[in-house]
Amino acid sequence: MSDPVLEVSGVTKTFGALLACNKIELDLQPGEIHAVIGPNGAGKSTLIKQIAGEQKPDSGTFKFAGHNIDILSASQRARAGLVRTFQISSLAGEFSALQNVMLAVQGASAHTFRFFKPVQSDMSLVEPAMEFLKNAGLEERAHTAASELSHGERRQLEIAIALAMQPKAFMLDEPMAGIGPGGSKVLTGILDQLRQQAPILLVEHDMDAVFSLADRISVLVQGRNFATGTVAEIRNNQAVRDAYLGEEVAS
Amino acid sequence: MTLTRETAINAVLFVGLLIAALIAYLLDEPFIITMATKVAIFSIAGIGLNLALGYGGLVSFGHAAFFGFGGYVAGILANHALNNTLVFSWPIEMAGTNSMLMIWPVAIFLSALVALLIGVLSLRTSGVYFIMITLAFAQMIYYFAISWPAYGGEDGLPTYIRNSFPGLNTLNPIEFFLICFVWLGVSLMLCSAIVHSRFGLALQGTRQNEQRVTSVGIDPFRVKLVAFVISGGITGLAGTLYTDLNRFVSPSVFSWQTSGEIMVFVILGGVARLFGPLAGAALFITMEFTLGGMTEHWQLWLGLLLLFVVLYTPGGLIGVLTSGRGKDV
Amino acid sequence: MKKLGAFLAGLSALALIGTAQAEPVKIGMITTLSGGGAGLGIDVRDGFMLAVKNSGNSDIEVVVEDDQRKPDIAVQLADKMIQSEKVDILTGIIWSNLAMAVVPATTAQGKFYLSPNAGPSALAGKGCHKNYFNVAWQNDNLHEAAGAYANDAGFEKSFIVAPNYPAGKDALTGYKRFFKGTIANEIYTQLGQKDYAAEIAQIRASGADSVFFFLPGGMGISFMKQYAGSGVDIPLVGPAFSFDQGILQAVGEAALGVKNTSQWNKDIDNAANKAFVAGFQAEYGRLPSLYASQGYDTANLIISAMGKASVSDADAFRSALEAADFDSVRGDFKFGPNHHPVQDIYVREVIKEGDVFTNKIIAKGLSNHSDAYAVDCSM
Amino acid sequence: MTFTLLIEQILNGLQFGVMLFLMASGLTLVFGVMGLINLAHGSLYMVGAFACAAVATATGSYWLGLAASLVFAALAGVLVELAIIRKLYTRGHLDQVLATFALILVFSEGTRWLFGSFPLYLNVPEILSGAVVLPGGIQYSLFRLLIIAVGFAIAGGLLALIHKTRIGIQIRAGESDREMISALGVDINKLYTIVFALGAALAGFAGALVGSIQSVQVGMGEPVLILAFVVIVIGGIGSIKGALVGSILVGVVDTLGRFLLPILFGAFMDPSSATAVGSALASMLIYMVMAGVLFFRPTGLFGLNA
Repeated sequence: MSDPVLEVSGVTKTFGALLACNKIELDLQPGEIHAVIGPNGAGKSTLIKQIAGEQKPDSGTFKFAGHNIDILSASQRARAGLVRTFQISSLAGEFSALQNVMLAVQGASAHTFRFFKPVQSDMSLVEPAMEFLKNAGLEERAHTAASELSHGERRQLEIAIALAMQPKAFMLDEPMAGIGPGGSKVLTGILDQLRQQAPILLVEHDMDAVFSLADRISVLVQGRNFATGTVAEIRNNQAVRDAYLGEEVAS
Repeated sequence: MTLTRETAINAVLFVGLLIAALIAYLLDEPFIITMATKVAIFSIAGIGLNLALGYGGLVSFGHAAFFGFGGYVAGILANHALNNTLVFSWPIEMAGTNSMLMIWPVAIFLSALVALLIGVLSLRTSGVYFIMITLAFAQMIYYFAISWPAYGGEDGLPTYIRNSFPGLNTLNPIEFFLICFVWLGVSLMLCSAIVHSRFGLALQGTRQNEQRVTSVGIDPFRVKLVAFVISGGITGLAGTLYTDLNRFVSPSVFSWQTSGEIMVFVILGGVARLFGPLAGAALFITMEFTLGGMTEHWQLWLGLLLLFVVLYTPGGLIGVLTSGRGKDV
Repeated sequence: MKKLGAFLAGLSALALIGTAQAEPVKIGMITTLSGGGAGLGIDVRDGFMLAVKNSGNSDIEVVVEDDQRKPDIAVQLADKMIQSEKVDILTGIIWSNLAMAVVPATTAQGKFYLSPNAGPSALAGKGCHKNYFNVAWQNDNLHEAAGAYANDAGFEKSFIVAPNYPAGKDALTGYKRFFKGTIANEIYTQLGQKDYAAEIAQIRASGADSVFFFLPGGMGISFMKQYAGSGVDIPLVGPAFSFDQGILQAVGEAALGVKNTSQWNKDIDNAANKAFVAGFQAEYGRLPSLYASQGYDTANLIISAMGKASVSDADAFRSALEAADFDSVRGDFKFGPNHHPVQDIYVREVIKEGDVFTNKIIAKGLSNHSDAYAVDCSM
Repeated sequence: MTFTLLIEQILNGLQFGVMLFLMASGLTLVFGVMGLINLAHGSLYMVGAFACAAVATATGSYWLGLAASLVFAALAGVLVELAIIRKLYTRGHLDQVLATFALILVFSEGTRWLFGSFPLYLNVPEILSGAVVLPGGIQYSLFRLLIIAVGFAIAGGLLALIHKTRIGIQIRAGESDREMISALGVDINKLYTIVFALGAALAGFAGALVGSIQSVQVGMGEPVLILAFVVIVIGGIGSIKGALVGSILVGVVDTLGRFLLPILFGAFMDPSSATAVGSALASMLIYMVMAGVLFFRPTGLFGLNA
């Protein structure tokens, strides 16, 4: 294996008496889709929040692109290329599609505290943003408010934004939440577009999608990383079946 | 800026204020000039607040703290200049001054500094909690100002004359109006530039969706803090001008009613509209003085008028005039 | 033809007035007519207008405006009256902090200011001005009289209370200036405070033989009601502000028997006062207050000066004001060198007349009393 | 300072606290259930006080006055809710602030028009006035003691109402999930009106009780309103329990601060400036407490997420 893009080592997090994460070890290799699954309350969301920098672990460290990122804030991690995307209602609704992407280009460029030059004529923002929109097929809708876009268009906008962040890794937290049937097809489309750019850490409930798309899978149970392996390894792991997957995978 | 209906209305408002003052000058009605000056000053304060409240979604109920701070800087410096005493003698000797060119930078700097302190402590909260914690800080300063005897306590601090500006007689109403009017123009331009800049994009993004801004690599706390500091500085400047208008400053500038009034101007005119504060202040102050002259119970009528505006004209005055929906904050 | 006739008649009428009187005087009155403190402003205005009406002098024009008890509004109204209305004299302010805002701005523009109520120490001493006259009292006066009364009554240990603002500090200073006993405790309350349980508990525990308090308006109503309900029976002394006709009804039984100091009361025995009290009741259907008497005296002072000099001759008009040649409802009235009153201050007791709570004079607190700041004043 | 004096001051703090609770509970319910910032809550307090004073004077019965305070404040609440407040639920907080600010002007000036500019007479009835002697030789005002008892009784009743009754369940459901209570088949408009009227009645009742020992005058509601907001923010918006704890905290801290701080400063200053500095600090104290609470708990002591 080559050097991992993201490395989680020994991460522990407690909320009062509740042990949400228990010495979790995890890594993300270049080019792969690594899915994290587990029952509700297994600590998936808590783990993602800690990687993103929204919560601080009690102990343990995160390495990203070869550097320790423990002291970086959430926004600094995002700027470093650790891109978290497809959160619930994650667009700036009043902004146009273009402004949403411009904000991402601006964030990645790390030059926010400029007060006088109008952004509309700031070609170092507008041009790349238009390029990303074009690639996402939203050129026509550049000046439409994000809140007025269709569901499909919003997903495309999310992709444009994620790509505009000059990502080195993606984190997707339940991108299918609320989509309903046919979700795995949509997810396949999204992942195909993103994986060309960077590896993906995916948290997802939909088992069919996970097993058909992921390269590797980690199973969290009660805050512990119960098992990590390829799809086949996990499918055939008796302990995982007993603990969690049960009939669902067997069928 | 394209020539939209809103731009046209803005121009009419801005030029209208100037023309009103000039006509009053020709008709020798200095009080109308004073009222126009008051409109200009409260518009500046409102522009400051609008930056935080309208564009940043930071509903501050404590902007009286900055308005009052600017006001007291002008009052204290002028008072020391009048009595020829030192403001403080350690670590360096600081004498009073009655030059506006000296007072303005000091007032803007100190108000912004106060905004920085209050902002660092308040911006951890949001929503109603933010409204109330900013109010709490303003109230602390208010009670301090009332009971601190050095600068007059609740009696306030007269400066007797206006501070001076090279080449102008500031006691002449029209000349002082022009100073305030120029500052109004500068504040509007500054606000417009900020709103349309990279920072403005981040600020408005933060108002709509803080998580999104974080996830594209921008720290929303810093964005909000910087906006709050600029906002405090602009409102502080308005405070110094208000001291000069009245030749007097008292703790009532720190009261929650002052915060409320500035907020009412902004909402009345239209939240997150560049010229909203000007429209709101102009309507409110005109009503206050015309109704006040007509009936003892003018506050009742003013209240009913405000109710009508808020219930039937969403988007504030500018919103009505451009017949557009207001922006929800 | 008819129109022309009316026009000519009007002209001749104007001409008649022109010859009958030296010069009309325009007076600007800025006072508090809305919000919580409106009662005081309304009394000053009503007293003032009664005197103007009684004088039958048609050369007086009065412009009245509401300051909302806000200093900044008061200054702006003063500018309006001086610059746009071109008034000759300003008057009407109730509150010290508003007076501090308006008086310097007015005298700096060469106009006269006659205070019907507020008398902050800053304007009586070094900050005095030749065009500023106070027709009511210097702020400390009534408190000084209360101190003097406490000596006469044999009190030896006083517990003293006032709000934490300059007028409150002046009040306690004024009381201590004359009171010869010891101070059991000195408490500053929050301005606008309405609950005095904590202070009353301290009074109960203090072992004082008297309580002096300066809590104007609603603060005083609350204090007295709570004091009466607390079972503490240490005698109270205060200045008239908490016992004025306007709020006494709201205090009710709780105020009965309390001694307070005032330069005026409705039972002062002179013709001017009798005419004032009767006239006020006839005109407005209520008993006049201290504030009404001050407004009435202020108007009469102006009218007396108008008879002697033209307001456009500032020096002559000022001398006419200094002479104070009018029948004050207080009896003898004259100005000291700092244009503040030299007058008797009485001790009153709250009584019930029929259904109405009011005051009667029981003693004289101080005779021909001036103020402590006059020596600092040089005009 | 004696021990009995300290106990008496703590009682005073409690009494102040339960009064604040009557104001704060309505405010926090209205905010929690309807998401409405109601600046005019202080006006309802004033309406209660004026109704009580007017009726008590006219009929000679203090008890009728108290009943009138509940009725008139609730009535004013219902009227205002139906005519104006109802239109504001879907609006942003800023529109609510402006509209209810306007309502303050209308209520204050309207009351002054009706009742004149002078304070009204309202006093504690004969049988409740005077002091009682508590165990330990503490003399304490009977009426204040009753206020404490009534306040705690109402607090208990409200907590029971919220947690035990059907309407309480609906109210709590309204706080957490608006769609759910429509799904439950509850008439949401009626529920809102009831909650608003309940809050108004409590405020009016507080106004009448406080007016009996303080003064009944225009503008009496706003200072209390600011304190009530401080209370609900400290306690956590929407939480009745938070309002109760916040009220007692503010009441006791404020009372003891006014009492103890001047004594504290007296230890190393001359008495005159010690009392001035001490009381200046005391008036800032509750705001400091609030800022401190929010600094460590940005949604108050018992608050959910804002």
